[in-house]
Amino acid sequence: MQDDLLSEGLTLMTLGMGFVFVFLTLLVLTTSLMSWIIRRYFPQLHPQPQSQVQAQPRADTDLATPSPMEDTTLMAVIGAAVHRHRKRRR
Amino acid sequence: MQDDLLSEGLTLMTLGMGFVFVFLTLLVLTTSLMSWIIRRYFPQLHPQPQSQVQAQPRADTDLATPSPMEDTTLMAVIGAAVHRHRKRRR
Amino acid sequence: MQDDLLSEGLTLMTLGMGFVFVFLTLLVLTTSLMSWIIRRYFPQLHPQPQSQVQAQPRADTDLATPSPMEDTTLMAVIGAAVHRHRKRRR
Amino acid sequence: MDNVMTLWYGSGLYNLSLGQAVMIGVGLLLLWLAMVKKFEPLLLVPIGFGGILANIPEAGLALSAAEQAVHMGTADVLQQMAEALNVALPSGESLEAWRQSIATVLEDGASPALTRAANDVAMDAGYAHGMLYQFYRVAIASGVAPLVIFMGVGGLTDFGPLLANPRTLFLGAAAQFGIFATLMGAVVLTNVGWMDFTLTQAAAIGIIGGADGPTSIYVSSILAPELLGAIAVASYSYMALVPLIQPPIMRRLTTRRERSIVMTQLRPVSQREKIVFPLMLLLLVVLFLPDAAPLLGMFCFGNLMRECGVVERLSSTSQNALINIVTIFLGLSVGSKLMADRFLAVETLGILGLGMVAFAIGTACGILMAKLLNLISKTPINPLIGSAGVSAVPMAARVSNKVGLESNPHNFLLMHAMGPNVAGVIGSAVAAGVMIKYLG
Amino acid sequence: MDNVMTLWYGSGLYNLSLGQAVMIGVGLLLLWLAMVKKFEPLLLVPIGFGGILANIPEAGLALSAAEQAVHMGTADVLQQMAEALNVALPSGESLEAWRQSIATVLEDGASPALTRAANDVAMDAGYAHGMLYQFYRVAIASGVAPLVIFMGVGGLTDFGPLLANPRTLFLGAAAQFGIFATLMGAVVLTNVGWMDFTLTQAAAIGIIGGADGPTSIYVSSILAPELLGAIAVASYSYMALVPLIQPPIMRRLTTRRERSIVMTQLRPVSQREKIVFPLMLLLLVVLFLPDAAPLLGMFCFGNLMRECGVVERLSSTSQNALINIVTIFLGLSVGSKLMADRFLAVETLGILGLGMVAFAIGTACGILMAKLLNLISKTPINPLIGSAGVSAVPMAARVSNKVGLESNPHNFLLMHAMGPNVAGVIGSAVAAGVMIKYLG
Amino acid sequence: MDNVMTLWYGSGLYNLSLGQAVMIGVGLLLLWLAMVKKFEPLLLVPIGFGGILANIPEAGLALSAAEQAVHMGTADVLQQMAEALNVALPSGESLEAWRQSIATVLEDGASPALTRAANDVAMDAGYAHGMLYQFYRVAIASGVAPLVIFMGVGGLTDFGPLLANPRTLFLGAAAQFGIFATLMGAVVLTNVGWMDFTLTQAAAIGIIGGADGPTSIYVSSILAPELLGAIAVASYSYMALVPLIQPPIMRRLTTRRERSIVMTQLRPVSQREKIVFPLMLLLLVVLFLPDAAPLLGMFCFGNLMRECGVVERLSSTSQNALINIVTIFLGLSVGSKLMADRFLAVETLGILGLGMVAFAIGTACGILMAKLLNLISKTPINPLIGSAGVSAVPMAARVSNKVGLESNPHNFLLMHAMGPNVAGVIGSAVAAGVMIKYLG
Ligand code: NA
Ligand code: NA
Ligand code: NA
Repeated sequence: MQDDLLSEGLTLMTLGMGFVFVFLTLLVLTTSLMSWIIRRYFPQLHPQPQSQVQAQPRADTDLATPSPMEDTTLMAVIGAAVHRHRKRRR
Repeated sequence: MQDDLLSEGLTLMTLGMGFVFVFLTLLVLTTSLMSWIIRRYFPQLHPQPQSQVQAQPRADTDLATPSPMEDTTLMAVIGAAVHRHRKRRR
Repeated sequence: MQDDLLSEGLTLMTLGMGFVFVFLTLLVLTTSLMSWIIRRYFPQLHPQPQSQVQAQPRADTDLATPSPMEDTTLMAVIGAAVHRHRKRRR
Repeated sequence: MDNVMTLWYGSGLYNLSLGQAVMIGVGLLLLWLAMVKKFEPLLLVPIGFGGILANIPEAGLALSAAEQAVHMGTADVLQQMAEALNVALPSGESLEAWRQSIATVLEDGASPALTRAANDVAMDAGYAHGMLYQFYRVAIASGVAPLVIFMGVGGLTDFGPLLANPRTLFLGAAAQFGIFATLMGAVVLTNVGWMDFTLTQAAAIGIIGGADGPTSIYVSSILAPELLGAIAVASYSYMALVPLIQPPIMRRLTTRRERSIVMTQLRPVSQREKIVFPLMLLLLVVLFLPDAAPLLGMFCFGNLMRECGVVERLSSTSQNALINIVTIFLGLSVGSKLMADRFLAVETLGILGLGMVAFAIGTACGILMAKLLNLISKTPINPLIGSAGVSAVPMAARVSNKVGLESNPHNFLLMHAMGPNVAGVIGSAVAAGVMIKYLG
Repeated sequence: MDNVMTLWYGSGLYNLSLGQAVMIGVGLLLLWLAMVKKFEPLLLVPIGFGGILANIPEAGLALSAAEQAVHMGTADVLQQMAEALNVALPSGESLEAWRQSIATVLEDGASPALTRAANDVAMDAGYAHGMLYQFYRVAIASGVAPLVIFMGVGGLTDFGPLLANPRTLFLGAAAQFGIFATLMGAVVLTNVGWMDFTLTQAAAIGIIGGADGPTSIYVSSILAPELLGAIAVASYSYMALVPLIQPPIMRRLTTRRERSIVMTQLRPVSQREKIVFPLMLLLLVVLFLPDAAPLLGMFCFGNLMRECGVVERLSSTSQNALINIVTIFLGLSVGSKLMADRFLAVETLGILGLGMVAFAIGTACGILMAKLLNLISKTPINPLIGSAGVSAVPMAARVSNKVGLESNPHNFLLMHAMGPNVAGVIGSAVAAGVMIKYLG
Repeated sequence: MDNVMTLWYGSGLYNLSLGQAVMIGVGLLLLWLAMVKKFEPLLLVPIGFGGILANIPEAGLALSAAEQAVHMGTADVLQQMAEALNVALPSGESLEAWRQSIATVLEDGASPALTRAANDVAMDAGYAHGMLYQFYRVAIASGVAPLVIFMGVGGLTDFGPLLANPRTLFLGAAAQFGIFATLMGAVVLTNVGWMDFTLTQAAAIGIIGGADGPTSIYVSSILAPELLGAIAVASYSYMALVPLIQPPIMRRLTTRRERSIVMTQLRPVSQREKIVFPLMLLLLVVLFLPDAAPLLGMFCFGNLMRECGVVERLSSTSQNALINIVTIFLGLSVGSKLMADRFLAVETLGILGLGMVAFAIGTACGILMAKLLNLISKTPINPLIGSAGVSAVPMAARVSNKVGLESNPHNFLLMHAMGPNVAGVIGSAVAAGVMIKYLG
């Protein structure tokens, strides 16, 4: 029984580690292929220069053209909050 | 059987469309009456001039007199966020 | 039966009120002891001067050193909101 | 033509009972109090609206599938349900009598297994749980919503003034006498024969005197769910009436000189004390009153998240998005208990009356305790802050401040009154724990 | 080696059916429409992604424990399940035939008690409810998610333009003819023999013509859950196509002169009118159409919270955090209904086709009604705002504005079109109530 | 007087067992680590607090109704429960023995139907599910909370660095050897006779080596719920200890020259690549490892919402309000598994020890793999970024950066280390999928 456990553990280890490597190798290959295809055939005119600073400009763009119903409330709340905040700071 | 389905469909169409019209007609009547009563007997001194821009002033007023417990945290979070944001922009 | 109810009610009142007092007395004692120990043996160098204004500085400090992953999105959203808000106000 | 009549027979106008019409009026009244009179609008707007929804004829929004089947099912469905519930339906009687006898069994608390069987039958016959019924099950019957709100309240609470002056805890203790006096009031009303409350119901009614919405709802969801609607409405209404109820009592029980007492400036309280306090309170609960653990546990948890300074994200959400979401559903769920046939009973009047008395007694006891403390201690306490011991945070503390300013326009009692104010929250939760211990 | 084969036999590649591959393609198509073509991305991104997840072979994310056990269980498990469901398994037949007969019973709606028993057996055998199945149960089967979204929509709705010009309610009423015409379309298709819809299914399909996502989902979750995936996809896709579908119809049905009509400036509407309106609408629902109470009740509640000005906290959360959270889970749950074996049927094509027709007819009727009003009334109405009566807020109103500007570049119809636009929301909810009354 | 004694016999002090006292101490220790030592406070504050709540004597916050009835019920209730569970209660034995035998049946997993029957009996006798038990059922037993958190984590993840240098995925793969080494460690400890783990439990313990909180909780909720408390505590504690555990190993396994390797600047990555990547990863999961679909599916969904740029509303909520709400309840629910009688076992020590080993081995393997890649490829990789492959985002990447700066103060490795760091998240989820495939 105990040795069974040991051998089952070994099997699971081999298999699991093997599968992790196979899967991630596949991912490396498909990712590289995908990047190559996109950079070759579907380049963007203005790629974003750095990956970390990217959240901000996108959010900017996104919020710059919202449907009018969606953002008025948020704007109102934040606007009022900022307004009061400034007053208080003075 | 099939003709039953057809006639049931027709009934449902007539009835449904009829009811929608009756209901909305009622709504037109009661709304007009309500507006008339309010404008006649309960006028507000400063009606809001335009309906779209209205979300903002109301939010302003509302946030201008909150109970002290409610808004300090929100203010603190937004305040700090705005503060950091400005610094970063410089 | 009815008198039972009355006597049970009286018991519950005595007991409940008694327990509330015992518990809160205990709380007064332990709180005083705790405060004494902390002020005596673990004093903070810069105690916060007033309890109400305290939410804000703490939030400030806390947000001043967040993990980079956590706050970029929030910052972006608020930043963009503030930005648009100012524009609109002009 | 038959079809048009179906619409008419299924319309609200055809089916509206007098009770439902009255309750819709009550719902509109609550909305008016909330919107125009600013009575605790965060709760009374959802409660009032939920109350209207619960009384829409034929919609059954506040009923379980089984209850709807009982009210509207055919003879066949009724027989199946009776079978599922082990109820004998005398064959000679009318359909209405059948409905009555099944409804009685369902309401008087069939066992969970039988209730489930009845719901199974009803769902199989095409009925579904009403929307408000589902909200009630998830938010209140589970006990979760009041506890989550209490967590948020913990996050909104600053124990600084209490820590600077721990004696004010005694004021919070004394004001809880309102709870037990109300309990006795309910018992006496029953003894006299005017009302018919059990001891358990009396205890649930008493908690109104705690002036603490979530505590009231939590306790009555455990001890007397059938009275929850009236208790919650009374609780929030009277909290809103604090500025009217308290000042006359405060003025009658104090001299002008007492009202002018200037209290010593509160010492600054370190963050360490504020972090240790909720943990210490929790340990006392662990050691002495495990039955208060859900309420005070969540309260302390919310406060610890606020004070510890390392989980600002969580604390902020618990005080904003989370508490708001839960408040919406809690309010609608409470509204589901404003159904005409359950709310419109003479007991509701008793509850409303007793609640008013509870507030008055709690206010008085807080003030008298402050005067007693002045007798046995040197550091003076302005007795006006005693009334804040009923909790009703932060309204009661503001009332203390306002009445104090009348006598001495430079004497700001607000921060001093915050101590007994939050002590009152702890006191009611302790009283609630004792009630649940004995009767739960 | 056996173990490696286990991995292979359990892999998606080995088990992928053609239908699943197609549906994964459909999911990607929906994502493309949402992300690149900006088709209602808030809903179509979660729906598309959920659709892919639901079609992952062997993962069973959209299946209950019992359904998974039926698809993958051993003979032993199947026998236990058959016993729990009272299904006779002919001993001579293949395992596949057994699966088939049990699956049929489960899908065709075994009673709640039997379904529970089957799930018990499956869980005892180690199966668990799939993730998407759980989302669906909590969000849609309970009816809660569409209602909560409707509450948020109420909070985002401004009834000002409607109150300034109540006649536009007639436009919103007329445009609902799209709903009933579609219903008739589905009935006719069945009569001709091309499709096979019941009256109930036809009604659920018709609601697509209401151009209102949450209403469509709510109605089909009650009337025809088996078609919910197709109906929701059609509903949101066509709402996004409004700028393409409507303009040609609008131009064909109006003269240049009609399109140039300048409407009189809307009068200012007081806050009081805005507060009373949702309550008045609710009372009409109470009196005349209790079956629309969940939908219109929550809608009015959200709007009242917005307008009353005393619960800004709750209103803001219901329009932001709450509606966003619910939208995520609603979308994924709808995606769970895009499973290949249920979605890839000729009926889906019928639904997509009928949905398109519904929008066209609704648009036309709104315009024609506006022309009719012009005949019988003095105050002129630009017929272009009639098309906004289909709802699809605020897209349809913007389309009215845009087409109006083509004829007269100084004629801004947007605010005028918002009246029929929100009237269309009310109109579809009323139509939904009638459908549920008769067929629910 | 009897009543006073009731209070005393029901108090925590009278009933506190040594184990509970110890566990309350453990809870305080976790809070101290979180608040003072800043060990993953977002999780350890709720876990620690939940741990205290779970060990309050007599409160039964972490117990189901049935479990409470077993611990506190009368002989009569016990007999009913035994009947419901088909347990024979030998008539000669003590009440304590009866409790023991029923408790054993309940804990060892009675079938769902029997458990429900037992809960029915308990509820009928007045017991209710404890608060933490309910949180656990909804948040963890359903599997939902870790998945929703994973969705939020996906939204917080930037795959840019990984896409710029896909080879770093190999580092993330290698570091997962910590998982399987730990599994073997647990198996060997059992073989030697020091502990007693099943293969399933060993696998759940191994996942600690993945350094990924939600993944650990998700896997152990499926494979070994009885160990969930210890596994989650170990997982989050060691993630916080990464800055202490990793540097010595990193220094020992690398030469100064290797640590000074300057890596080539990462190329800019287009938004299109970032949008396609999560979809591509999802398709690979669909094709090769359906069992990882819940985890990686939600992760990819969160990331797609972030990158696609059209659902900013939803993405923002999933990264803020939603993840915060779920974190609070996930933490409290994990705390419910810190009950003394289950946590205070020698196995917990084994788990804590093995977890430490897992992190060390994972770190080492990541570094060695980086050195191997340097042997077979021209583009140089600084082996210090290999240690980031254990995930523990973003702590491990910061450690790589910091150790790198020691050797070359101008060599910023942070962005390079983010590649293996997020690869480690994918790697552990894949490993989790394999475990669930074989043992789930
Ligand atoms: Na109180
Ligand atoms: Na519509
Ligand atoms: Na990992």
